[in-house]
Amino acid sequence: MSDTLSLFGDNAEEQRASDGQEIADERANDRLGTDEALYLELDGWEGPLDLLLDLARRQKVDLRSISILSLVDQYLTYIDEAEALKLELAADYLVMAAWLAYLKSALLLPKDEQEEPSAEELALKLQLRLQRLGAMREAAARLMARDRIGRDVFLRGRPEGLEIAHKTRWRCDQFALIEAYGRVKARTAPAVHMVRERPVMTLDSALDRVSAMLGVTLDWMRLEEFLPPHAEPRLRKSALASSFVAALELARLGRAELAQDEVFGPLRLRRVAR
Amino acid sequence: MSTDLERALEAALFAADEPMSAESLAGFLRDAPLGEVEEALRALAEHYERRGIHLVERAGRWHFETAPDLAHFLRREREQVRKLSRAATEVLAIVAYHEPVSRAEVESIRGVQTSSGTLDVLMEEGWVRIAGRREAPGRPTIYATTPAFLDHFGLSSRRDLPGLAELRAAGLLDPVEEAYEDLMGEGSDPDREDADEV
Amino acid sequence: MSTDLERALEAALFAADEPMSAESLAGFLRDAPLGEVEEALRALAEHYERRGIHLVERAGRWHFETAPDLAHFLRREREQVRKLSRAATEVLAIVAYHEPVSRAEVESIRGVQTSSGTLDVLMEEGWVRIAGRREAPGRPTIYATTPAFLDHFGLSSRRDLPGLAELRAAGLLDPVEEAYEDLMGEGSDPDREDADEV
Repeated sequence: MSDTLSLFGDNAEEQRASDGQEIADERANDRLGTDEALYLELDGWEGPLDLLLDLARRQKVDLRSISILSLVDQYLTYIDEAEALKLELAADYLVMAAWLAYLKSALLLPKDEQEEPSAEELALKLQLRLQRLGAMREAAARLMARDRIGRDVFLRGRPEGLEIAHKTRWRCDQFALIEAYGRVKARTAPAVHMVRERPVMTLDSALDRVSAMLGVTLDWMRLEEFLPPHAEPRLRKSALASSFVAALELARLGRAELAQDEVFGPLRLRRVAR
Repeated sequence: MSTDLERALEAALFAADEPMSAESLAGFLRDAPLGEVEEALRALAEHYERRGIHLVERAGRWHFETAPDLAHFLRREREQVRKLSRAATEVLAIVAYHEPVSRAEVESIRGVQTSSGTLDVLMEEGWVRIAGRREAPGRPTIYATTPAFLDHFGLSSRRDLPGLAELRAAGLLDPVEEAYEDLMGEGSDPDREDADEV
Repeated sequence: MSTDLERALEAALFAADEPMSAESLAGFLRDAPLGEVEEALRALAEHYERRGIHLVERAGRWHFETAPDLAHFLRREREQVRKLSRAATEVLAIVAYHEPVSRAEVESIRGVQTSSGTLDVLMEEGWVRIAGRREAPGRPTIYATTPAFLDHFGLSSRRDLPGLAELRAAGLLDPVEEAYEDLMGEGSDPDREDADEV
């Protein structure tokens, strides 16, 4: 960007329009000032095509009318001299050099001895590539020379911003309301525990029953044989539990013996003879 | 037609991130004469007087701002409908059935702590209002429903709310577990019956 | 004399912290008719044309910015633009003029491998985005520019890219192979005669 713009100048537009080309040219001039500079700026090139493009620009003619042959010579000379200076060249520069050397020899050969693709085709394609890269380089310079936000034009320093207030509307219907109340009442109602009346045999009655039945015989009897024979299942379970405890109690009092031959085997019971 | 100086001031004030005095503006503009800067500022302010942006001077420093009468344009409300949360619905129901109630009473009925945001939401929506203070220790704020509440829920008065007997008949007072079992089909689980009986 | 709509648009665009489309402006202004909003925007842009602030349209979105000819004294204090490397500049241009374009295509134009950082920088800056994949072998990712790119470089649309029409007419945006076929096919191109001269 040129610094010559006057504060209130009217010709700013025109000046800027030509900046793109100027920048491209300036850079080419900087780069190509002397041969010496060429070598020292080896790192400045983005690969062999970039170097070729700069060499082509040195011919100071339209990219469409450059001489490929002299371009090849310049490139090869440049590579030779760089090697003489013992500068390390990236492999792709050497590959390009080899390819250009081949191209040069092909271009010098009589046409009928050439293979496909012809040297002319290769040369033309190289030229087309250089034109395309040149076009993009120029386009980039013109793009960068435009009025850029933050450099040439500025946005508002501190915008308030547009406010979007989010308002929430709540949705709820009558049933949901009533249901919620029911839920609360149900959740917090005092808990009343009702114990259902169940057919049970108490420990006392089991104790009476087991000791009475033990008096009848001296033989071992299975615990189940002490249970009321036709009891419904729930009473039977209760009776089993009570009778078991009764049997333990009688054993503790020394009035009965308990025996079980194996784990979970039948529990047998008999009176202790006195 | 604006002068070059006016244009420059306009741009400088626009891009500035804080109000600027005439002095600092003059310094910015290649040391333009202060008198001219001040004159240009006044001309600019006049130009913007009837526009959507105003150039104003406050405490000797100038800045652009949007015209005060347009403030409402710069704010857009975006409405969003959402389902009332379970907690808020319960609180609303309790207020409706027990009003006027204090927050502590709502909590004791719900059996759960109630965030203050919940009552705010209900008040913002216009369904619940503050109905004064209870003449009791601590003078707690008490809440009641509003006419808008009755409207929204299609009730002509609070007496339209179903009573406890009706709730019970509708199965709405059944303890949660039982209601669950009802849903799952009663007595269809014989294993469970047996399991109870050892 | 500006209309109420113009005043409102002026204020909204002034306060907005990002460029706004005519549609979103219309939505903001209580759903003003889009046609009227667009007309008012054009009238406003014209009003500001000779002032220190310009109203510009970029990629269908409008914003105020300072007049470009006032750049140099505003720039004094605020160089906000990150300097792009030469490689990044070129890659950006290639993406802009050829979009959508794959990395391999960028590399074939530049004749060098593009380090992944280069595209990253451009994407981080918000100027380049991934625009999907090409339906071709390997389904390569393709890149394109963003509205923020047009914004930054003051382009209303891609058609405003400097020299785009000329480059297209000269075939300089066509791939080398295609251009070569064209040249061979016609054979009547005088440029080619020059080109062949070695």
